[in-house]
Amino acid sequence: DGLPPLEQKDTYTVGFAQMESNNPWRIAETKSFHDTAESCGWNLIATDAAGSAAKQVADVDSMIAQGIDVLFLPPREEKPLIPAVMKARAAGIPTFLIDRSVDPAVAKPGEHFVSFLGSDFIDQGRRVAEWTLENFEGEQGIIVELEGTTGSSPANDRRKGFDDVMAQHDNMTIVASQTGDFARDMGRQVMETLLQAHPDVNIVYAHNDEMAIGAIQALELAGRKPGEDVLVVSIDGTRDALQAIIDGKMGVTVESSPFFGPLACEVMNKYAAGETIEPWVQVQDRIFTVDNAAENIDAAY
Amino acid sequence: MLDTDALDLRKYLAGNTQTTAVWLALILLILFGLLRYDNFGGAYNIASFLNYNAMFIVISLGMCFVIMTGGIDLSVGSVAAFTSVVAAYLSPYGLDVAAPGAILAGAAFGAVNALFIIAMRIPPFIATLATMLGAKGGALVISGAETIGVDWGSNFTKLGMEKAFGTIPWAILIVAIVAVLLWIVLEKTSLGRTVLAIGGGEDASILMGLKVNRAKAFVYILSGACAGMAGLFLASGFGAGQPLEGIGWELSAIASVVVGGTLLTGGLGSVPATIAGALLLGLVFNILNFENGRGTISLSAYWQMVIRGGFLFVVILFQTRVSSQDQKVS
Amino acid sequence: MQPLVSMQGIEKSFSGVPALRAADLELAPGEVHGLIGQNGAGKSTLIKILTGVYRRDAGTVRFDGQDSTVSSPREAQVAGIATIYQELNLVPLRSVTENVMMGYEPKRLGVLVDWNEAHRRTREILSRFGIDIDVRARLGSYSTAIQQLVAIARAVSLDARLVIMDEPTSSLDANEVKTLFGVVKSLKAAGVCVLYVSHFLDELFAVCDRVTTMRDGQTVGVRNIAETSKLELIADMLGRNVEDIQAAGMTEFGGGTKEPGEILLTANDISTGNRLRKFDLNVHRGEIVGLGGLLGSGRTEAARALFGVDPLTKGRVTFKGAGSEPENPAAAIAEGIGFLTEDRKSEGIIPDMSVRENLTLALLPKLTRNAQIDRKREQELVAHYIKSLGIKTSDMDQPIRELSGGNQQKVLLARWLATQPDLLILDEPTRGVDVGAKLEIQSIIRDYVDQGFGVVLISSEFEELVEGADRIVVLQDGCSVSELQNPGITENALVKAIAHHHDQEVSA
Amino acid sequence: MTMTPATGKKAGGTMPARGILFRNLRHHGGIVALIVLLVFNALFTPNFLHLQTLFVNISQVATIAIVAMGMTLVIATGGIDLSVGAVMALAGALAPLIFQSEFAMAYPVLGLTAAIALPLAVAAICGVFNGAMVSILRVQPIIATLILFISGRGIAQVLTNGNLQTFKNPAFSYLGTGKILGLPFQGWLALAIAVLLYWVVRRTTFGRYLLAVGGNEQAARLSGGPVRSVKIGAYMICAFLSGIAGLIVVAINSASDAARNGNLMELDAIAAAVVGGALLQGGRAPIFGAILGAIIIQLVKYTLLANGIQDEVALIAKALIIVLAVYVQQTRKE
Ligand SMILES: Nc1ncnc2c1ncn2[C@@H]1O[C@H](COP(=O)(O)OP(=O)(O)OP(=O)(O)O)[C@@H](O)[C@H]1O
Ligand SMILES: Nc1ncnc2c1ncn2[C@@H]1O[C@H](COP(=O)(O)OP(=O)(O)OP(=O)(O)O)[C@@H](O)[C@H]1O
Ligand SMILES: [Mg+2]
Ligand SMILES: [Mg+2]
Repeated sequence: DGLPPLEQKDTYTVGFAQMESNNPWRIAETKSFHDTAESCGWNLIATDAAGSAAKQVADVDSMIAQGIDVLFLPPREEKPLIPAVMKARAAGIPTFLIDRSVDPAVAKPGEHFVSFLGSDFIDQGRRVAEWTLENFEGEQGIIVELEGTTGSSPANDRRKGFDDVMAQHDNMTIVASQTGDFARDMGRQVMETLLQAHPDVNIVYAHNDEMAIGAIQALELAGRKPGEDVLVVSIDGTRDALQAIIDGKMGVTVESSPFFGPLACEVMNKYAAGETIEPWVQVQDRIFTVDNAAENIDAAY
Repeated sequence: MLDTDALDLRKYLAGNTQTTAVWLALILLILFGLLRYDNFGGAYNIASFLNYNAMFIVISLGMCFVIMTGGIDLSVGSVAAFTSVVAAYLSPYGLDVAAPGAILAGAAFGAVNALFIIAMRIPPFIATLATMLGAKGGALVISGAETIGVDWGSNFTKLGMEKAFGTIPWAILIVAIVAVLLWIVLEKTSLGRTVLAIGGGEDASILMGLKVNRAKAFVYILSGACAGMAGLFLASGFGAGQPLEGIGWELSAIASVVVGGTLLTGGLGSVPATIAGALLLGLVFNILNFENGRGTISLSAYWQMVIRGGFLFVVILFQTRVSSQDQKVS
Repeated sequence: MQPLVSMQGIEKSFSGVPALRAADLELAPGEVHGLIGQNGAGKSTLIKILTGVYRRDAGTVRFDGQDSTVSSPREAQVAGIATIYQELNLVPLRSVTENVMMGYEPKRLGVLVDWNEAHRRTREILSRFGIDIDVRARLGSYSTAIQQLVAIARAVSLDARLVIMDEPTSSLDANEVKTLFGVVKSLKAAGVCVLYVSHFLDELFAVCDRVTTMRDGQTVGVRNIAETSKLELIADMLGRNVEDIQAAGMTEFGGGTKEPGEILLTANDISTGNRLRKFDLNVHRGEIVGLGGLLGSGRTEAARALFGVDPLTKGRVTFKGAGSEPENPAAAIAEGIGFLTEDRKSEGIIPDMSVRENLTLALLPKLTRNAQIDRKREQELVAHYIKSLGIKTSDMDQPIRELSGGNQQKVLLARWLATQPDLLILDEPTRGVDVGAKLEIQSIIRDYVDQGFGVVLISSEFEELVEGADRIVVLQDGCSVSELQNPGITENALVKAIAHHHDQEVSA
Repeated sequence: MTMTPATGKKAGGTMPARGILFRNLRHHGGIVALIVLLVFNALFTPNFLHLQTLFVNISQVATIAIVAMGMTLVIATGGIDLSVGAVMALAGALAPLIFQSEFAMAYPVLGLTAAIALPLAVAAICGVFNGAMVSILRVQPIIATLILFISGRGIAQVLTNGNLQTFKNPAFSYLGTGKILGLPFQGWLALAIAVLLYWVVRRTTFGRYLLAVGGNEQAARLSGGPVRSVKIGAYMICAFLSGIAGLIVVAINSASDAARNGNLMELDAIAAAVVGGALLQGGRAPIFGAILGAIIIQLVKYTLLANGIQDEVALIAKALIIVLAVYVQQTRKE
C-alpha cells in the first residue's frame, strides 16, 4: 500500500513539530514556517518538544488527535521519531521530514513518509574539510574540533564528514575534539582551555557558527589572531559568521539554511497535485567565503 | 470504632486537604479541556496521553517514596536514559529479557545511591546529583553517544506501542498495577510505615528501633527500578535507547509529588495523589498543544514556558490556600 | 543473684571532651533502679551507651551475664531493652497508633498490617494510662504530656526485660505521674527491671529500690532507698556535706518581700481561638504571677498570646499603660516582653550555633551598631552570664547542642535575662533541670522580680508554683477560672482550686 | 544559700585554638581535593603552569563562584534556589535591550548605568518573588524556585523574541573582558563580593539571623528574628548575584543568548556550595568554602578538557569527584 493521499484544498491544517528552540537556527526555522503559513493557506499548529524526542512524539500524537492534514517533522533523533512517522501514516497523514531524517532501515521515504527535505550533514562536514585542505597555507595542520551536542545527529555527522577526509591527509592532525554544545559561551570556554593545552593549534573546526564565534573570542582574548595565525571554519551561515568572514577572522562557513517554509509549501502543493516527490529533496547548500559573504549577509539570519 | 463510612470520608477530606486540592485542579483542567477543544476527550488523545505519561507517573511514584523519607532522587532522568539504552540492546531477546534487564539496571543505580547515602552518609541531594551525572555519562559511553535502535522483530515494542484488549496501552496498565502494589506497600506494610516514619523523624525512627537503613535502601532502589521501568517504556514506546533523554525529568517528578501534596521534608505522602499530580502536570503540555491548534494565538515555545511556570504557580497558590484554611478549621 | 545489667568503667568523650569517665551501673533483675545526677553528669549518655546509640570508648557492658553485643537501638530492643529517651523520640506527623506500634504491628498474612487490630491494641495500651484519645489522629496534634505518655506506653508495651525511663515525668502532671507509678509497679511485679532517671527525688522514694548517683561522668554511689534520705542523695550529687545543704530550704524563691508595684500588664478577656478562649490576667511590677492548671489547660497558649506568637481573636492587652497587641515576637521583645518556651529542643536552642550566639539571639537588635554586631559587648555580656548563671561549657564558642539539657536551659534563660524585659514569661523554666540548677534558676527569677520587673511563671510542679508565685491564676480549658493569693496558698489549696472547678463543670 | 556550679571545667573564657582546628578540619576535604588537582595538572596537563592558564580559569570560575556564594546564603536558610540560571538569562537578556535602545544611544553613560542597574534590579525582584513564595506562602524551596526555573528563561526569550542579541559595546564588555593588575575583572569582582559576604555573615545582624533561621526557624522567630525578611533577603542576594553572573557571561561573549545563558548553572552552584562545606539542612554559610568549591569544579572541568577526556567520561569523573569531596568532608566531621 502506498502513501496517504492529500486532497487539494484552499487551506490545510498543518502540523509542525519543532524539536527545540534553544538556538538561533531552530528559531529561524520555526519563524520560516510561521511566515509561510498565510501565503500557503496553512492553519499552522506548531509545537515545541524542548529537546526531547519522546515529547516530540507526544506532540505529533496530539496533532494527530486534532486532525491535521499534513505533518512537517524535523525529527530530533533518527530512531526515536520513527513511531511518530508510523502513527501519522496509520492516521492517513502524509509526513514530510525536515532538515534531519529518520533511520531508513525502518522507515522509508515513499512508503512511510513522503520525502526528506534537507541537507546532508556528512557532506557539510566533508565540504568544510575540502575547503580547508585547499586554503590552509601552513605545512602541518593542527586542528581543534568543537563538536555539537554530544550524541546529536548533526554533531555525529559533521564530525564524520570532516574527520574522514582529514584522516586521509598526513599533514592534518586533530589534536583535540570536545563538545561545545552548539553554544557560543561553551565554545568559548572550551576553546580557551584547549588553547592552553594545545598552543600550536592553527585550525579550528566548529560544528556550527555559534561555537566558531565563541572560539574566535577565545583566540582574541588569548592574544591570538584568528584568520591570520589560526584558520576558523564552520557550518551554518549566520549573520555573525558572515561578518566574521568579512572581517577576515573566519575562513569559511558552509550554509545550512533554516528557511524551510517556502520549500515545504512548494513540495506539499506538488504532492497534493499528484506529482511524484523525490525521496530526498536535497537542499543545495551554498558555501560562504570572503568572495561572497558581503553580498549574502543581508539575507542571513 | 462505630465510625460510619461517611464520617470517614469527611475526616479523610479534612485531614487531606492538600491531596484534595490536586484532584480538584485535575478535574477542573480536564473539564476545561473537554469544553474548549474538540477531540480532547477522544480515544486517540486519551490513549496517547496516558501512554506517554506512563513514564512520568512511574518515576513520580518512585520519587514519592524517596521524598517521603525526606530524601530526594535527582538521578531518575539520567537513569531512565541509561536503562533505555540497556533495554534497546536487550530487545532482540524479547521482553522477558529486556524488561528485567532494564529494571535491574535501574535498581543497580538505586543501589549505588543507597550506598552513597547510607554507607557513605552523603546527603541525598548530592549523592543523586552525582549519580545523575554518572548515569548520563554511562549512557553515552555504552551507547557510543548514539541512539540505539531496538529490534522491531521481537515482541519488545509491544509494550510501548500496543494496547491491552485493544483499548488500554500496556504501559499505563502496568503502571496502574505497580501503583496498586506500591499503595499496598505504603498503607499496609510495616516497610511503608517505616518509610513515612523516617521522613517524620529519622533520629526518632532509629531510637524507636526501626529498620531505617533497610527502608532507605528500599526507597532508593525502588526509585531506581521505577526509573528503569520508565527507560523500558522509553525504548519500547519510541523504538530506541536514548542516552540524551530524561533531562529535567527529575524536576517534573518532584513537582508532581509536591503538587500531589507530599511534603518535601517527608513524613506524609500519598500514592494516588502523586499520580494525580503527574497527570496534572502532563496535561498542561497536552492542553498547550491543543491551544496552539485553535489558531487564535500561536504560543511560541517560550510563551509556553512562561505559561507552564505560571500554571505551577497557580496550582501551588491554590494548594497553599486550601491547606491554610485547613489549619484554621482544626 | 546475677545482675541483669552490669556496666563497668565506661568512658566516653565527645570530640575530645569527656562526658563519662569510669561510670558504673549495676541493675538487678526485677528492681526499680533510680539514676540521678546534676545536669551534664552523664546519665543520658550512659543510657545511650547501654542501648547502642553511642559507642563507648572504654569499659565493659554485660547484659544478663553475657558481654553485650548491642550496637544499635534496634538490637537493644531485640535484646529486651525498651527505652524512653529524654528527648521525646516519636514521629509527630504519624498517628498515635503508628507511634505505639511501629516495628511491632500486628499482621495479617504475615505482611499486611492489620490496622483495626493495631488501633484496638493501642487503645488498650493507652487505657492503662487512663488516656482515651483518637488513636488515628496525628500524634503531633496532642500535647507534650500526651506524647510523653505515648512514648512510655510504647516502651512498656514492648515486653521488655529492662525498661529505661530518662526523665519520663518532666512534662507530666501529678495525676499522670501517679498513673505512671502504677505502671512501674506492675512492671516490677511482672519481674521487669526499670531504670528510672529523674530530677524529682520524691519520685525516687516513691518507686525505686536502689539509686545510683553520678557526678561529672563518674558513678559516686549506690544506695538502698530505704536506708537513705533526700539530703544524702543531694549531697552525693553535689559532692558536698549533708550539713551544708541542710542549712538551706528546698526552693530558692522565698516569699516576695516587697509589696507589688504599679500595674504592668492587663489582659482582658483575650482569646486566640479554641485553645485559649477567655483569659484574664493582671501582672504588677515586682510580682511573680503563676499560671496553674492541668496539662492542656491552655497555659502555653496564654503565654503565646501575650508574646504575639498567635494573633488575638478577641480581647485587649494593656502593657505599661498603653494598648498592646504585638504582631510578632520581635515586636513583643521591643516592647519589653520575654518568653522562655517550654520546648527547649524545637523552640529554644539553635543546635549548631555556639553558646554565645544562642545567648545573644534575642538581644541582637540592641547589640547592633551600623548593621554590625558589637563583638566586644557581646563577649562581655556572654562571659557575664556564663559566670553569673554558672553555665557549664568549655568555652562560649562551644555549640550549644553539646551542652547538657540543664545547661542549655540556663543559656536560654540568660538569653531572656539579657534583654532585660519588663515582663518575663517563663514556661516550665525548670523542666529537666537538676536540683542545684533549679534552685539557682529560681533564685535568679526572684532576684529579677525584686528589681521591679514582672514574671509570669508556668509550672506543672505544684511545689514550685506554690512557693514561687505571689499569685496563681488557675486555668481550665482555655479559660481563667480562679485566682489564689500568697501568702497562704498550699499545695492542697491549689489542687483543690484546679479540681474544684473541674468537678463543678462535670456535674453541671 | 549559694550554690556554685559543678566545677572541674573552666567556665567561660575563650578557647580559640579549638575553633580554628575545627574549621580547618571541615575544609580539609576541599583543600585536599584542590591540592590533588593542582599536582595532577602540574605533572600531566601540558602548559598548565602558565599565567594564561590562571587567567582562563579565573575568568571562567568567576561566574560559578559568584552564583555559588549566593546559593550558599540560600542553603544556609535551609533552602535551595533552582532559578539562578533562569535569572542569569533574564538579566543577561535585558542588558543589551537597554543599552541598544535609542535612549542609551543618545546618552551612553546613563544608558550603560541603566543597562547594569535595571537588570540587576529585575534579578533582585525575582529573588524577592522566590523569597516571598518560600517565607510568606511557605512553599517548599525546590518547588518555589522551580516556577522561575521554568518560566524565567521563557520570559527572557519572550523579551528578546528568542533571538540571540549580539552587540559591540566595549564599556559593557569590560565586565567580562577587563583586567585589573593583569587579572580578569570578574575575578576581582568575585573576590570583592566574597569579602563583603564574609563580613555580612560573620559580623552583621543579618548574618547571625541568617544562620539562626537555618539552624532552627522556630527558635529564631520566637527570639524576635525577622524570619521572613531574612529569607527574602537571602533569596534576593542570591538572585542579585545571579544577575551579575548573567551580565558577565553576556559581556564576555558580546552576545546574549537567553536560551543558553546560565544553563545548568544551578547544579554547578549547588555542587560548589556543598563541596565548599554548606549543609543542605541549613545553619552554615561558608562563603570562602563556596569559592573553593567553585574552583574545584572549574579545575575538574579544565583538567578533563585539557587532557582530551571525552565529554561522557568527563561526566562520570565529575560525579566521582563530587562524591569523594563530600565524603572526605563527611568523615572528617566525625
Ligand atoms: N552528642 C553530644 N556531643 C557532644 N557532647 C555531648 C553530647 N551528648 C552529651 N554531651 C555532653 O556529655 C555530658 C553528659 O551529658 P548527658 O546528656 O549525659 O547529661 P545528663 O546527665 O543526662 O544531663 P541532664 O540531666 O541535663 O539531661 C554533657 O557535658 C554534655 O555536654
Ligand atoms: N499542636 C496542637 N494541635 C492541636 N491541639 C493542641 C496542640 N498543642 C496543644 N493542643 C491542645 O491544646 C490544649 C492547650 O494546650 P497547651 O499546650 O496550651 O496547654 P498547657 O496548659 O500549656 O499544657 P502544657 O503544660 O503541656 O504546656 C490542650 O488540650 C492540648 O492538647
Ligand atoms: Mg539527660
Ligand atoms: Mg504548656
